[in-house]
Amino acid sequence: MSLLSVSNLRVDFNTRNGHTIAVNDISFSVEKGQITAIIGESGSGKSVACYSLLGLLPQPPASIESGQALFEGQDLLQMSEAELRAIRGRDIAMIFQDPMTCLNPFMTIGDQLIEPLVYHKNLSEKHALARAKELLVEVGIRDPDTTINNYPHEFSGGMRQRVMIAMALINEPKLLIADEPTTALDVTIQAQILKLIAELQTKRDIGVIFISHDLAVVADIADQIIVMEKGLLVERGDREAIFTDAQHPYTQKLLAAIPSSIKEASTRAPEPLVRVEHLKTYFETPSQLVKAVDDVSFQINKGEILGLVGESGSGKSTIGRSILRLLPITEGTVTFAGTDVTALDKKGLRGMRRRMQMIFQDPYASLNPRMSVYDTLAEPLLLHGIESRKTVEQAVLTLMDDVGLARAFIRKYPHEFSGGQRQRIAIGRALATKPEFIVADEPVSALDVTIQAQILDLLLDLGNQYGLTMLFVSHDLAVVRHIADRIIVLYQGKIVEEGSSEALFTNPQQSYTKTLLHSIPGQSLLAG
Amino acid sequence: MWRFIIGRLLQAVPVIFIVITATFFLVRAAPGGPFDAEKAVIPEVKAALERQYRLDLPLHQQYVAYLSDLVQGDLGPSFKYPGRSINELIESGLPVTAELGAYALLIALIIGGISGILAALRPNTLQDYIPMSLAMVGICMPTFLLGPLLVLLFGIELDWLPVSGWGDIPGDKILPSITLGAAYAAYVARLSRAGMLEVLSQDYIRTARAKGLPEWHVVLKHGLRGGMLPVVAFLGPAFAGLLAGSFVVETIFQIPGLGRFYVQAAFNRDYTMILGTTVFLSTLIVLFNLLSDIVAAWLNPRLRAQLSE
Amino acid sequence: MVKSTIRALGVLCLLSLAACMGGESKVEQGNRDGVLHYGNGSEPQGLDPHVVTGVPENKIIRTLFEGLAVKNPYTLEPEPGVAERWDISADGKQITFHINPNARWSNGDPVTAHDYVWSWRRALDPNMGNQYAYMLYPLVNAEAYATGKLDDTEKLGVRAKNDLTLEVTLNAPTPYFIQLMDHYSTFAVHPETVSKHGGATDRFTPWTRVGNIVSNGPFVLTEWKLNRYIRVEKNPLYWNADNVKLNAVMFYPTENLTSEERMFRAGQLHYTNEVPLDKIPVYKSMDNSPFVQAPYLGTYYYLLNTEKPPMDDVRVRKALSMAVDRETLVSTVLQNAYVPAYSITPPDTLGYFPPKTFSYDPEKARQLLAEAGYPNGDNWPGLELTYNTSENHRKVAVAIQQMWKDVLNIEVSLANQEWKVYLDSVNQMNFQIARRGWIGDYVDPNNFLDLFITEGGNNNTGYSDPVYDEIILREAPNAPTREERYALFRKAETMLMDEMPILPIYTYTSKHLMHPSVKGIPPNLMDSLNIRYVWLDPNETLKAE
Amino acid sequence: MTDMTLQAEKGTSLWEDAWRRLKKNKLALFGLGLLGSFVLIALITPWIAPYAYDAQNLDLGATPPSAAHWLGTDIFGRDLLTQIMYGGRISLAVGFVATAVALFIGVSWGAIAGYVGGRVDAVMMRIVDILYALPFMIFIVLLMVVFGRNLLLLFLAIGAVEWLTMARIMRGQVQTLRKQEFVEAAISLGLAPATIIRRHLIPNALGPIIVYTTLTIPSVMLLEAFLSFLGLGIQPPKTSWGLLISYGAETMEEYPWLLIFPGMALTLTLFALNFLGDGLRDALDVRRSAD
Repeated sequence: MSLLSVSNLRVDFNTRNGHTIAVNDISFSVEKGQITAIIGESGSGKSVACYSLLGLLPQPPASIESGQALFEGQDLLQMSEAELRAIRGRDIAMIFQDPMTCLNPFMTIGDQLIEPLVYHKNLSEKHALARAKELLVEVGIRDPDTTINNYPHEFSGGMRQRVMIAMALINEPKLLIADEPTTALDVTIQAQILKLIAELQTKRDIGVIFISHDLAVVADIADQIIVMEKGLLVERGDREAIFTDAQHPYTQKLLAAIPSSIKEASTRAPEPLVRVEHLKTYFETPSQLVKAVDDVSFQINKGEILGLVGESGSGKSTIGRSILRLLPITEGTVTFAGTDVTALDKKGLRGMRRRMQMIFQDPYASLNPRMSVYDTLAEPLLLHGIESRKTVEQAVLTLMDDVGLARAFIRKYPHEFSGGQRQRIAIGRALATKPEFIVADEPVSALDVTIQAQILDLLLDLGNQYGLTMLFVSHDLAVVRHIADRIIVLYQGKIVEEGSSEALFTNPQQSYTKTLLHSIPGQSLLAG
Repeated sequence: MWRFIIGRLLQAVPVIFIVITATFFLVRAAPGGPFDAEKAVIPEVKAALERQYRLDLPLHQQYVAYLSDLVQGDLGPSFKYPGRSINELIESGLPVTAELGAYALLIALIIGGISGILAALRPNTLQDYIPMSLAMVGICMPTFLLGPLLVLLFGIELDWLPVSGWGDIPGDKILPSITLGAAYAAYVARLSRAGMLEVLSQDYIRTARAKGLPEWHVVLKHGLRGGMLPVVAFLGPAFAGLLAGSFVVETIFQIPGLGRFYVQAAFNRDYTMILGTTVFLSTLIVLFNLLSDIVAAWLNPRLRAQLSE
Repeated sequence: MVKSTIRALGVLCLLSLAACMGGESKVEQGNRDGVLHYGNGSEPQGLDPHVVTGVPENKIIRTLFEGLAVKNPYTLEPEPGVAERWDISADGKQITFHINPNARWSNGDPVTAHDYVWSWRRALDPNMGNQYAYMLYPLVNAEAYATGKLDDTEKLGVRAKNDLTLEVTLNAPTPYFIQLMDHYSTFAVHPETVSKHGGATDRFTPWTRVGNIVSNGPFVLTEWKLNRYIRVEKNPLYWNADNVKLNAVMFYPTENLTSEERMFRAGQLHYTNEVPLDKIPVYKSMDNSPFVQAPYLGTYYYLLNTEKPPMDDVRVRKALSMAVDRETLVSTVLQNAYVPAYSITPPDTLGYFPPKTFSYDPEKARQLLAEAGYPNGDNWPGLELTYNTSENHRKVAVAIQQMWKDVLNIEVSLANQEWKVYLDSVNQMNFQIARRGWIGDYVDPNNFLDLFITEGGNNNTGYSDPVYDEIILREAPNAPTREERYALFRKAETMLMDEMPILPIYTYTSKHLMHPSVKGIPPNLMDSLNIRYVWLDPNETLKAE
Repeated sequence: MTDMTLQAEKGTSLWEDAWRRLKKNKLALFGLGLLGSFVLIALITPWIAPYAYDAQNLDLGATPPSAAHWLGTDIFGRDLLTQIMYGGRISLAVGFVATAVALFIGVSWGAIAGYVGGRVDAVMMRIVDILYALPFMIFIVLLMVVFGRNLLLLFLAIGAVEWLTMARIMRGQVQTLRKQEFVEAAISLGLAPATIIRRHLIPNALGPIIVYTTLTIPSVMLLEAFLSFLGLGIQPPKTSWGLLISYGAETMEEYPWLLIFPGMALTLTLFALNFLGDGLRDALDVRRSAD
């Protein structure tokens, strides 16, 4: 009998803005000793389904219309709050997406770890602490005696996720639900966490539900895969079946969206537009001097897309912001089309701003929520005198066409758009001043896989159409391979390797580049 | 920790210095002197009085003399109470006002805090509207109205509580503390409601719930520390403001505190008392702002690390 | 857990409430132990008779010190104090005081004439800054010494013939001089104690602190808690100790009228300093009411600045005065707490009754105003009435402003000024009409009429009439009998009121709430308390109202 | 985030959007209605007031509510309803204008200090500390002496005290907003700091500004009462709610209506202000209302 069998589960949301069906009559089952992946884009209802099982959805807006969820013979949906609470944290445990905010910043990890033990099994604190230390070792955290008394902010993202996993497993649960546990992590750390989950699953022979929006991530570890779209369960099957001959068109669309092609080397003669020489950008923190960018030199040729790849803390964003003078530079020079940008005064810099623009990572934070699409796009046009009061409306409309936004949305506000549409607005704003050079700082990493593909294609088309030169910053090698002509690999503020994307991917020289390439998820299934 | 504290204190010295200088000359610019009285004072007598208090010296000399005394901690003689020094008057008034302020803040914290948390648990329901409406009444009801009302009800009609004095008769501290504390309870209620709502929407609360912990455990153990941060930030400046604001309550309940000196000094042009209370108040404001920053930092482990270098 | 804390808190509150219900009130305790609980208005500035100025200080100092002569509370006539008897010379310029041999200081030293000579020199010493120095000006050369023109103290009109006889020589016969002996600025202080704690004329010496102070009155200072209370206990060494019935007196600084009244009702006070205006009708309607009221030696009037138009025209001044219906004002807005006044000197000041030169006459007022060039108020230049912030002044000003509008159809604006700013405006004469109240220092018309002599310090009206000055400064003091003196004063006051430089409004009254158990505090014109006469009858209680 | 079906052709501007959400909040509407009626009454008082505001009737004195005088009369026999209406004119004027003064100075001061940061910020904040500590009484007396006596002085005096806290709140808001990416984007567009503050920072700090405004208005009205009571504000026979309450409190036992009715007028206005304030804050808080 399967560990968990859910039948015709239906969950609705009625908020002030109207009534929506989040989960529309789905049924699935999870076997003990197996990893079941649930794949779907944002808004597909994958998280809502799992949360509703444990009563973690706030009832006023959400309401469970129908369905049954048998866990070891008991129907979770009929249980009272007290009975559900007894199961949560003891038999069913959860891990969440963003390690930065999922641990209580005001309590030591030791206190947070022993809570389920003390509460559910009323162990004494001494025993609970001992048990917690064993778990920390098991999830790969060195010298638990000191780290147990540290606070969450003293750990890196990866380390915190390990603590979360330890917290979930401390009560030997039978079912572990992981809601996008690696999305917020760097690719190398993501690989380690995926390996850890797989090992723990087999060692403890527990059932795991792995929720994700990225098929590639689950390619290596999932035994069974469920695909959901807009609240419906569109396909179900084991790993080989899904990846080799997917039936449902939506699954096929997901597979196609995984960037796998390598961009062929461009044939244009190298004519330098931006040259960076011995760039150093240091930050003064109360505790110590952080050398974010440590003596980096490179050049970007006209019409070329240069990929800047590195993990968090490698200084890739800092370089982008230093070139645009959004950050004070400690040392080194940046020349743009012959003029030395670092020496420009305030007025000179403002004139230069027109020719260099930036696209940001988080679509929700890079647009002013209080300004409509029209205001956001018209502001740069009017500021630099490209358009006059009368002609600006028409220019905005053409810009919207360029980035693929329906003209009807001209008066709408950012909160009325999806992530992908917002990024299109941000791109439109960057193009408004007809710049020659654009820094794209992780423009797609916050988007769903299918939307990601559309935005990348848009950037490529606009690049060709306007002859743009672009610095594409990302931690996702697969994406960079798809879009960049040349790639620079960064590690802790220094350049590790530089070369065309084709050369870099076929025979990487440095060991760090090799480990990076090796940890790209989903390699085993996909041909080279 | 000490580097941070000393740094802030050093920063405070110029502030207090400027406050003293500004007050010193501001006071003398106001019309009417300390010795004007309804019965016109004979010029010779007035000259003698001014000589006694060194007011006949040119202004800048007076200023230098005052500062040199201040450095030694001597706030000078009182004009209104000959034979008594300002230090003595403040020492007599301060403990009472501080005690009144402390009780008022305690009440504000207990009543304000509890109603704020209850309101945050079920927002936009009766459990939210009742405490918040009461808080609103607390804000709009002036002390010079709430005090007499309480005295009328509890002091005279029900005769449960004494109506004046401080510490002479048991229970005479209850009404004044409630009167002064009410307005602050209202502010604390609003702040703690906002703080708790903000915290309860955080991810780590969801993690705590996922661990199957009971609701009150989640709210109090996990939510409280973060939720109360805005209240702590408010307490610092509030306590200093409380001292100056306690005058009305001290008059209504005949409490021998500092508030009465503070305002009467202005009306009597009691220069040394005005300067004395101002110096005292500005130091308190600086100290309490620093204190609330330290407590807020201590509460938040991330900031605590920065502090300890 | 949250629910249980709220329940615990509730129980705590109830417990503390029960603890203080009931219990014996201070008044009942006081009646049993002979301790008077006295509401004294405000915290006294100090207890040095030659430094302080206010009324609250006066009440306390007169329990600790005693003058050569003391006022009888019933008749206000002088009685023997430190001096057993005194003889006045035929020409009225020489007074000899015979000091009571049993008079003692609280540390046992006998009180001698030398103490008085030393003390009066200290009171008049220019460095002392004693604002009541002018009380001793009738003394020969006193004014010259106090204003620094003379520094040889030997020439002062006071000499100790021997330990027990004090000879005083005056510039001119001063019938009210004996009364002055009851004013604390003429009290003696203990020279050794004052010198021990610092310079004779140094204001900052702690000689008046508990433990240091040496006094010669019926009580001694035992406790002084700033802004809480002052406790004085019976002085066994006082020469008249066996006639003193009270064991102790507690003075409370009752700043806020309304709180003081509540303390009285809650049984925490025997006697209140004042009574809130709006409570008077309530207390008057009670039978066996604790409310006591008596005329008080003080007049509330408006200063009219005769130098500034339109106030320079006497007809305008008279019109304004006649347009004020004082009877209605006092009976309605002021709850009959005062007595309408038509002159500066209060009625029955030791037998002197002031002339009444005008009364409320709207018709004549309009006619006078028309004559002055403002018929029915047109082309009226406007007028500003200045007063200092107080509930009472506001009520009077608003009522009179309205009366002038109704009767004379003229606009008068009100300027409510903060205390010191108001004093400054009055002293610099930059006002048109200003509120002023004058409380008598001694019971004699001279104390009111000498205000308006040309160089009078408190004139502030610009009124100056040499004939008036002549009467007040020379003729009246030399009048042989009291009747002739009063006749001269009446003539002067009629002259004054014909010129109308001031607009008298009402005569003050002293108002107190007195617990029925308090005996020996008769209402008198000076509202003066002679603690020796006071005693408490325990079986008198306040009927539950 | 469910993909909401796209709305009608015409988008909604910020204010229309906020108004649509506000209309749904019944309490806020009640607040707006009440406030609107009070302001309306205040504006047309001279024409609809039953009695002249200074018509005294000394013989009548203080009488409880009666047919002739719906809310009773004060100790001068003046109609209390008329006093409250005229008092409302001044209290509301003081409340709104003084708060506007405090808002204007506080917001710009806080925004500049928060945006520029570094030493400039430290100096500006120290100035705020100094003003906090100055003895407020003497400061007011001086203002009165220098400016003489009129309502302008009253607004200036109150404004000069209330903007300090606003500056602190605004500085906190700007410091957090400044780290947001849309501000970095604005900088990279080449906008001048002043434009960035005006167009990008202030509109996004509307929530806390509004909440604080609804807290300032009551304290400003009460401050006005305290000043007038001390003789530094409104001169009789003009009056304000604050003054009426402080007179009423003196004679509360004998003439309770002199306290209750002005007290109710003030409390109702403040209730209305706060329901409206909370409603507006939720309406303008775009993030929360989007789910």
